[in-house]
Amino acid sequence: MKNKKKMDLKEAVDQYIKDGSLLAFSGNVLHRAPMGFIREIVRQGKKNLEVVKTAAAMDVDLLCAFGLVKTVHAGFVSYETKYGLATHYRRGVESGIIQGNEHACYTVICALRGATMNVPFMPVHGLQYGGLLHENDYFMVVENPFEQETAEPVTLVKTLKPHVAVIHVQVCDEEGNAIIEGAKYEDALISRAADKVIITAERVVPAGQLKFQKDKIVIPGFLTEAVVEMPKGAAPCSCEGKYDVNHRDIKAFTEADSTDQLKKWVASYEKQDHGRSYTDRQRGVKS
Amino acid sequence: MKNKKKMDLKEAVDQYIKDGSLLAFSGNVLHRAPMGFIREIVRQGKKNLEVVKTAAAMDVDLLCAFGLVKTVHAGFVSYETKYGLATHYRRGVESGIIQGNEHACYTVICALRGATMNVPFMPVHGLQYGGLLHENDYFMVVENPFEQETAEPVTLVKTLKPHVAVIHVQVCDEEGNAIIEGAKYEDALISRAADKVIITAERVVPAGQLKFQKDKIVIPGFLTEAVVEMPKGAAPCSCEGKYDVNHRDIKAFTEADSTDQLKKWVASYEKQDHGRSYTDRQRGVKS
Amino acid sequence: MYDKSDLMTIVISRLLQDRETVFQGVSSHLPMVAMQLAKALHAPELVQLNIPGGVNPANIRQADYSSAGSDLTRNAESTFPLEEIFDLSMRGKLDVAFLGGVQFDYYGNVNASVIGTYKKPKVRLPGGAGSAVLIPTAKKAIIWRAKHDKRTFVKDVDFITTRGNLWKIVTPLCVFGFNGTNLTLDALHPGVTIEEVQQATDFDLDYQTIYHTEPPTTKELQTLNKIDPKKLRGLEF
Amino acid sequence: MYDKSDLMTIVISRLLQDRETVFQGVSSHLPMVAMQLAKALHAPELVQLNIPGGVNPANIRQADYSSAGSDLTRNAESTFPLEEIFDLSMRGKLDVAFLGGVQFDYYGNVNASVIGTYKKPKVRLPGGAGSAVLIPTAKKAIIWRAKHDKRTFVKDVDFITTRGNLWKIVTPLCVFGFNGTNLTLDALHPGVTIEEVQQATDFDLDYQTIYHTEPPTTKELQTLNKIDPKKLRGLEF
Repeated sequence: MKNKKKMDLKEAVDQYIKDGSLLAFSGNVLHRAPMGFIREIVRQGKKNLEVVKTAAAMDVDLLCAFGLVKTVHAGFVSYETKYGLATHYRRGVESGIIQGNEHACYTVICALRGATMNVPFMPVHGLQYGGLLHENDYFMVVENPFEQETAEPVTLVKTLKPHVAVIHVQVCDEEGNAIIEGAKYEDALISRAADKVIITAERVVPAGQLKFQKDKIVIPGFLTEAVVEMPKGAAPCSCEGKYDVNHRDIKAFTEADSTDQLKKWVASYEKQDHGRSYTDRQRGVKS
Repeated sequence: MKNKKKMDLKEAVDQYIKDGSLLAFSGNVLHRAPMGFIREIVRQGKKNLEVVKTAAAMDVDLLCAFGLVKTVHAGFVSYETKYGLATHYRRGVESGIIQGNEHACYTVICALRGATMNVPFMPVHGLQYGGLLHENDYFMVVENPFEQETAEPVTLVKTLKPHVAVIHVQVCDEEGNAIIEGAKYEDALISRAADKVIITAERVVPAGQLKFQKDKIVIPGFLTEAVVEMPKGAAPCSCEGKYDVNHRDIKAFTEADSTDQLKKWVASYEKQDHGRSYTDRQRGVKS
Repeated sequence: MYDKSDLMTIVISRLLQDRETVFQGVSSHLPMVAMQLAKALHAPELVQLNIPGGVNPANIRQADYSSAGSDLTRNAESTFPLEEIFDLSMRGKLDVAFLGGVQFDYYGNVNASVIGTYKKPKVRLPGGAGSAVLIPTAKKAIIWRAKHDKRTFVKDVDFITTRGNLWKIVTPLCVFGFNGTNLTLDALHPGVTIEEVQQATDFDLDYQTIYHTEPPTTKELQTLNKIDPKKLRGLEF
Repeated sequence: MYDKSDLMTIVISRLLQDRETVFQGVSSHLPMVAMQLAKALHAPELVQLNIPGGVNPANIRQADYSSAGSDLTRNAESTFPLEEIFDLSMRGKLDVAFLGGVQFDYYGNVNASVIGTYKKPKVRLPGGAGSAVLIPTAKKAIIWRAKHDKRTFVKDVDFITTRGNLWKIVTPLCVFGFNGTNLTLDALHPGVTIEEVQQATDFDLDYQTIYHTEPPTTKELQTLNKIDPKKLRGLEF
């Protein structure tokens, strides 16, 4: 009963990620994206996924590389300057396979706030001009019903409610209380917006062990559905306090120019991604 | 230049509180209300004030006792069980002097969120039934413009933007970086919702001294307009880590049954409320 | 030996199930104690939420004049502030909310706002605090009320602050349920007769079978006194 | 000796005034360095804001492949996350925002979205990130662009991601201003002629008097090299 939230990676992806799921991922650009979890989504071939994120990079690009993505809701999809553009995402949108729903990062935030508050839309100041407003049906401009005569029109953004938020953290207990070191980005927000929260953690400690660090807990356990222990679970992205980006592995991915090479890239992580659970099973440890 | 935010209590009230101001106060019921600041508002006789708070107690009741309040926007105005009801607030509303704009505590929160986002209203789930919706013009029910045919109507609450948030904290630096120990209540929210933020603090430390506690800073200095050092500034309410409620003084207030007694009660705090600045001036210390 | 506050606290604690998320607000000592009792007895994984944001405070012994103070955060397991508790309920993920009120009618309407009319009240009440949004959205709203008389259980409330997912009303005499349409008499407390309840209630009681509350067990009473030695649960009696 | 990235960084730093709140996003090494430079030289109380939420990071030397990493929080003064920076700008309290873009036209329209049409793009660009809400709401939006050519400064943008409170566009050749109606030529960088800028710009330049950027001072260059020894400001050149 107590530890039922803790499970291995395969089980977590199998149980919680469905074809067509709307997913939210932790981190920002190349930082603390739940890459190990995403690689397992690739291995299990979940399809027609939607992803929502303020600023995405390799997380979205990897899923796009395998044709698993239907729609991306984001303000920015690219590696930063040093690593160039998100080629697979771009090609997908340009060829019409992927719908690129461009937001301002802030309208993503507002759309997720709508989900945390269970309202169908969120008013958003600032998005007053330009093509995003006209081209996209997830924005609307309405009158202010409190002051119809005099007031400025108000832009609304339609709520985006992720089915699952996948959040990689440095440490978490068996009950799902999760500590994030360094930048939190929009992780608290997605943990509240999503219907279900999955934590992948560098280290999973027994329940109660985070008591003396309670002020650092960003996601309380009762919001968490599943906990997966995954050392190096953000690699080759960075994970504050644990490791920085793996330059070589990012390059290996961005320079891969065939499906075969991409598959090999994912396969090269197989042992690392499943490592702890494999070891546990071999030892007969119940976890 | 550097320390221009630090000022004495009289100056802060004189400069920032105007007749008719909409004020937001820190804390909740009998905890960490900025009582010293409110007593100075009484001394200076600021009038026609509006106050917004989720759950208010002595803060609002004190201002009402002196007839300084025009409107209260709150979910709850009362002492807790042990100290009974907010008599002055009640009488004011019952006699028609004070407009008691009843909210759910959550609609206060949503109205303040509207101010943080600079939008004129906020959709709010949950307020679907009852008289509050019908009697108050700050709630409206509209269609969901994204799904007009099929969708549930949506309740909107009109934004409340405080002119000033007055927040009492345990420690703050000269730049206005403020640390709140224990419960934060809605203090971060009001600090973002209000046009101006005034911090009253048990202790004001030199700029830079909170650097090693930066993760505890709830209000960054650039949001703060004025800083007032006020030991015992929440008394007779509680201030976590510093002092608990002063039972005798609360009773003295709730049992006062004449204007004269009420005035004496406020006067009895005069030295304490101005103590530090008086002492500083006598010593010729520049602060 | 037990009194009404002991009984009500124990009855309420029995309503809480393991792993439920449960919220208690201001002026709520009795349910605060009941949550601790449930956790000690049959619901070890209960998630206790409160205004100061302390999730599962280890004890409540310092909360003597307030059920909303920072003492509840001092030895909690994590932090989840009021704003987010409301959001949680809006999303349908708050299992139980404890709320008050001053008048209740047969149709499950709750008044915590005014006696008289809203704009010109004869009596301005403290206000419903979270009620107006939590009673419609929490899965189960539990109301407790230390008084059971005809001014409390009325034919028509003066003002409808809210209604909705009202689940139980626990009084010193009985437990009411709500069937979606009207209040029903769920159970009489030990030694209470149906006539007593009817005499203290201004609407006609709706019941089919008469059930009785199980008296408190020795274990319940012992644990209760250990959890709440200062008898905070009795503050409003 | 200085190159284009040094010059642009110094020009941008001069645009920042003491006590202003200034935001820099992803892929923004050059303005990140400019903010630090301004703080070191003439704006000691500048409030530097960034995506990871580190207010006034003490240094930026570890930010080598990203201007959005946790290194910016490690030795910051306080924390103010992205969500709140946007809210701040919505409230009219963000003084300066640094933003990018791929195409700019005479009328101050910014395109960071697509080449071609939005629904069937020839090239899908990374997206405007914060631009679409920050350019209309920040008091002064500054755009920097490492390229100055006719594909960048176009007659008509393919798509209007946003427009609004555009204040300056800093390029390797010049600084554009915006008078509310159209881009104006504010200043030519040292050694650059008006003809060079016109040849690299697809719309007719609007100017009355020709101003020149003051060349970097020795102090500016020395401080710049101290702040940014790895020359992160040159990453996009």
